[in-house]
Amino acid sequence: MADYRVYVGARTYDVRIEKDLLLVNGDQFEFDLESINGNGLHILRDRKRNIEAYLQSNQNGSYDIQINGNHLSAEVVFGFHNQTKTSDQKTGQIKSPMPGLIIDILVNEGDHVQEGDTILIQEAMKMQMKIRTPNSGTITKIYTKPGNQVDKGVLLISIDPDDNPNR
Amino acid sequence: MADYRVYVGARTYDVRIEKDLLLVNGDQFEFDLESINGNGLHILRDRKRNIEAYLQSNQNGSYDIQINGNHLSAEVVFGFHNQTKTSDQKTGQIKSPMPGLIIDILVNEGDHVQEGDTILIQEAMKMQMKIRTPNSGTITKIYTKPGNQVDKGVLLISIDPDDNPNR
Amino acid sequence: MDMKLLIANRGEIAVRIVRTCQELDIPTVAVYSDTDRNALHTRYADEAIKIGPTKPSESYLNIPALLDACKKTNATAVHPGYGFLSENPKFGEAVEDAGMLFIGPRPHTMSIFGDKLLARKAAREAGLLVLPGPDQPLQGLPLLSQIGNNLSFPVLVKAIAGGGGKGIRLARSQDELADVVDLAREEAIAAFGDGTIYLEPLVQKARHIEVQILGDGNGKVLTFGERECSIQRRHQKLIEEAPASELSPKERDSITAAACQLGKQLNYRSLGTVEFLMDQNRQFYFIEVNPRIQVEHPVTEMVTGIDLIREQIQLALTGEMSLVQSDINPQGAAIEARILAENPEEGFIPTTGEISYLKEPGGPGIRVDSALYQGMEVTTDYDSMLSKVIAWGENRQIAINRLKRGLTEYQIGGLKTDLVFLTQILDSHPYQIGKIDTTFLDDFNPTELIPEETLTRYAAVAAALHIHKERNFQEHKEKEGINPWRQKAWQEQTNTGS
Amino acid sequence: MDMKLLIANRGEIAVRIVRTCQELDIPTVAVYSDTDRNALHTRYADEAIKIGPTKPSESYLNIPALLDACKKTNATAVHPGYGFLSENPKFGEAVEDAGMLFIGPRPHTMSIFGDKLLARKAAREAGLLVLPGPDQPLQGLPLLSQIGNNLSFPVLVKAIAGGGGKGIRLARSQDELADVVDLAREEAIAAFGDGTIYLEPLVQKARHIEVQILGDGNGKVLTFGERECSIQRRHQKLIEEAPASELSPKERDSITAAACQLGKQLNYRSLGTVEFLMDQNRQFYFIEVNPRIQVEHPVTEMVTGIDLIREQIQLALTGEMSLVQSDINPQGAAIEARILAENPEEGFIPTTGEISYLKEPGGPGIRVDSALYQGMEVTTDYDSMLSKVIAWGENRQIAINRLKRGLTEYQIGGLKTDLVFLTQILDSHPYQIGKIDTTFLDDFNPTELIPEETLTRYAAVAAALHIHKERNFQEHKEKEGINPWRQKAWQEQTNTGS
Repeated sequence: MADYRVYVGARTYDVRIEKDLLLVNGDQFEFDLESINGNGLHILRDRKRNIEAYLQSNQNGSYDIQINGNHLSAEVVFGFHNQTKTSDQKTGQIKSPMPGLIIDILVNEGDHVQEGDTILIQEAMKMQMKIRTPNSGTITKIYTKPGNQVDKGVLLISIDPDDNPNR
Repeated sequence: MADYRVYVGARTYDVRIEKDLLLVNGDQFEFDLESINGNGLHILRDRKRNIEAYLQSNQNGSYDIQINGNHLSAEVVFGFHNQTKTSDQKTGQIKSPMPGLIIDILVNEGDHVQEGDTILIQEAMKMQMKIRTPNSGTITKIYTKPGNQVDKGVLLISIDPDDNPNR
Repeated sequence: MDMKLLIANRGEIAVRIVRTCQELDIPTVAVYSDTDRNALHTRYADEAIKIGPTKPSESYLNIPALLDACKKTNATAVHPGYGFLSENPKFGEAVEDAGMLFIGPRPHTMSIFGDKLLARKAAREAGLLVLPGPDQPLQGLPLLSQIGNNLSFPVLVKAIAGGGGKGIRLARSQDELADVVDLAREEAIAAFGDGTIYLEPLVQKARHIEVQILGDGNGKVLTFGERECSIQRRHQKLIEEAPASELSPKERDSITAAACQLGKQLNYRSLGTVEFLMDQNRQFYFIEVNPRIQVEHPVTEMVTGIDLIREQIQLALTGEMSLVQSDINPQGAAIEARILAENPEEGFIPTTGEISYLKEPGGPGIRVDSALYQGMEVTTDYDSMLSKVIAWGENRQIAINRLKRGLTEYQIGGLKTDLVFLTQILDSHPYQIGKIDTTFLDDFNPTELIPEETLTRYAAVAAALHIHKERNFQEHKEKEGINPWRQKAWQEQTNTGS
Repeated sequence: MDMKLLIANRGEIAVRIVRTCQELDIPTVAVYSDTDRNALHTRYADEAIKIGPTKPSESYLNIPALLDACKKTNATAVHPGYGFLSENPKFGEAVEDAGMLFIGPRPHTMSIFGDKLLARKAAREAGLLVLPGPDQPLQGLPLLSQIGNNLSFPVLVKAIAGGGGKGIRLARSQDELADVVDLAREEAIAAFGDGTIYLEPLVQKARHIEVQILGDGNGKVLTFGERECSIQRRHQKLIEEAPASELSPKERDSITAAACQLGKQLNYRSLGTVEFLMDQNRQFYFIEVNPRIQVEHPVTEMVTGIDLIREQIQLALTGEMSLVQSDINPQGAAIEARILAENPEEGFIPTTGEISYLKEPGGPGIRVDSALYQGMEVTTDYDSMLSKVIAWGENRQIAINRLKRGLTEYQIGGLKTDLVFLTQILDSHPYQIGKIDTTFLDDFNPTELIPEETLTRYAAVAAALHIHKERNFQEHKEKEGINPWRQKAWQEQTNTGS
């Protein structure tokens, strides 16, 4: 069993790979990847089709991927518990990176937090994950509470960043 | 400077490679070989043309080569074991042509060998090379054994040539 | 169009059919066996579904598995391609019984042409000239003289279930006959599950000429002209062309008319090819009908400019033909060469290997229908044909020169093919002047295109230089502890230096 | 033929010319710069000779080096291709002075069309309708009203040495004029070594229509019909087609007649293209002549079935045209798409990289003219055009569908190209109904062919699975001490397992 968080453009995918099971943001798929030649061509196979996916892996765990002539860039981090990219740096809005249960909230409205502080703990796929704040600032509002089941992308906490341009 | 004897079908070529000089059976050429992609395609360039040569090297130091759709098979042996006088030949000293692993020794001290017999197999770059004796004679001493990692130019086997002048 | 097409085939013809469907915006389903799981046809199709293990009998010949795949993917139609189940009436029947469209002739028509004796009868009834010989299977071993129908040695012993050049043997004399017949029976049982055989005279130095037809199933039949396929090895076509170079307009009209006549007689539906032999007196004899698309159909497409698969599908879909005879005006000449995983120098034995490098030809007048891809593992599990190169030109000579040029550009690394041999045929004087018949290859000896000494010298230098660079690199590596994965980069440095 | 042809060019057009020569059995010499030492054209040609460093001015634009290469290789003729020296009268002159055949117009003709004002004069004298505006260079900065010739803003500021869409700037108002003129002058000096500029009215929503001609140099001129090249980015053509979809037979006759008239007037020799703009009142205005083979010539070859390069070479060799006008009967429709190393999402900025995987399209009606090969390093040293895909069909719609299909098959690994963008253009309603003009791309916003979420999901899964396999392999390796070179083999094992 292994968990990967993959950032593709603005989107984030949590991919869990078990023996013959593959979960993407909690939904099950039957994907399989196979290298065709030494030159990056792979076949991404699901139940319905064979997709030609051309992969180039860069040193830093990021990938250039071509599918049907479209160029995409994906960044992979191990586990789901890494700094989330789903929150918007500018506005300081912390959103739920995946569907799951709110376990604990470690801050109160009015608190001042430093970039990288863990402010909330969410559980998904029976695994707890720390959500950190991408910027320093003051907690202006908390929109959820422990025990809540939230979907992906739901606004959880908003922060007034110290470097707020609108201020 | 390095000498190679290459067997292609019924033909034999003695190729001597120096810095910017290449001799084939004594005649000078300006060949250059360049790898185009990781898949065996090479450009064999001379003064007049660019030839697409597709190379696959087999474990045993032989090559499958495609030129203009023609399939040829070439076997390369280090050194000319003809009458050209090389120091090896006078003294009957078999030295390691390259750094690598000794895979097998096919003779024992005291054995009598004929010019061109394979007496030792060495491996480098996952390529096995047959080392042949440049002259007929009697194996006087074996200085290495299978499993040894040897540098280039190390004395491996000495032979007392039948035509030993000092005898 | 409201259709979802499952292609019950593999290789270049499956790719070929997908291409037309994409142009018609018809969703496609590819089927594949274990070894084909990454094959080109599975990638180009909109969907791909596994039907079984590598063994054809358990996958591409497995009717239940194919019907199951249709159900799973909600396919509404099936294209059989050529080979495999394409001429099997039971398959067409099963597909239609399952309420799907079968893109091919009616099962009944297929069963007629599946039996060479019934086919002879049908052709004779349609007024076609058929090779002499009895229309019943051979019973026991009578003297040829007793059989009559001016049969004489040498004589062909053919399986009634044969076709496409398979199931044919030659008996030169009465004493040979017994053994040949036994052998032919055994082969026929093994290959077609039916040991019935019959006798047909051997036409000496015959030319193989065939006519492409399309029937609407209600007596309307169009012809797309003829093809010549006289360059054969073991009764298997190697090079095909359109038009047949030596036919007079009168001969052309009569042979195409004969083919249409047979089609009308049977209310023929879909694409079909009526095959003839032309003897040295320029007499045409019917030999068989291939009730399906053929390997060599692209030469007809290139001279007519019409996509035959498209017409076939549209006809199946609408029941109407989108063309009338006057729309079909062949122009120029087209020639196809079959790229085989076979070694002509060793009697066309199959070759195998991984395609480790691939560069296919392009430019004016060249068409490539291929199932090749870099990294493909070529095995002996299926037919040895890998790809086809087709050239069109304003006349035959231009087409020949173009095809030669195209074949020369073709780079298939890691596998012996017939590429050079094909070029040598095109290059030969008899072929260039159109002096060809089905025995062409029997006494053909190729002349080298490049002096052998030049080739071997190049090979020697290439091998020596390669090992030399490897050695230098090896030392370099040990000195500087270079990462072997960077070998190529390093080699290029040294090369630019040299 | 007793000719040895040196091709003073690179890339796909050099390959294109070699192909025709091989079919004509004419020995060829390729020239190359340092970076091009392994380029496709150097391998396909019979000989290859280095002419200098990468910088064009020191290699492909270096006349002495090229003449030297001719001498060294005993070339008897030179083909300039397009771009580089193809429109430089000095080069043609030098080649002919050296006693060789120059495959192109007479130097004198080139110098006329090299000067846009002389070209306008010549066209007007031949009775062609030319855009209003003075036939002299712009002196100083008079008010537009003073210049007369019913010029009005917006107005184009063009370099007389320009051409092929280069050296053109737009001035919207009198106050803008000063700056634009200065800018245009600077650019012209930098690009053509000649800062002379002139004014030409901007034709709103014009269609770019051009006519292919071939002249024998003695007043006989053939036309191969017209092409439409209205899909442009920065005055550079991106998609071209033949015939021009919206011309009436009458309009077609008049525009081709006009082009031939100009050719006759000048005793035009060799291939040439007369370019026109059609305004919204369907009025044709002459803009320029390209005295050379053009990038988009294959669409004309596909509808006429004639190899233009072949006709050009044979004419140069024999002085006689092998065709008469009645031999030229365009049929169906052909469309060309240019594959560029550019990123349309970022204003067509050039992209670079190594082609680490390549699979080019094939099948019916598809032609690929390409200089690509796996392992090729794409740099910004030369033009960004890598390859062209051309599709033919019985009608425009079939050609569009085919080209879309072909572009979808094209796999170029390791480099961003305009492949998807091209497909989106072909897919768009305005293009499909032929509602196109030179401003098409200004207000074109592509619609995704595949939902973005689907693509990103595939990408995410592919990346995760890849890293997952890598990790497993690492562990596997550490456990079993596997040789990393066998990774692929190992992966395949595990995959067949899954």
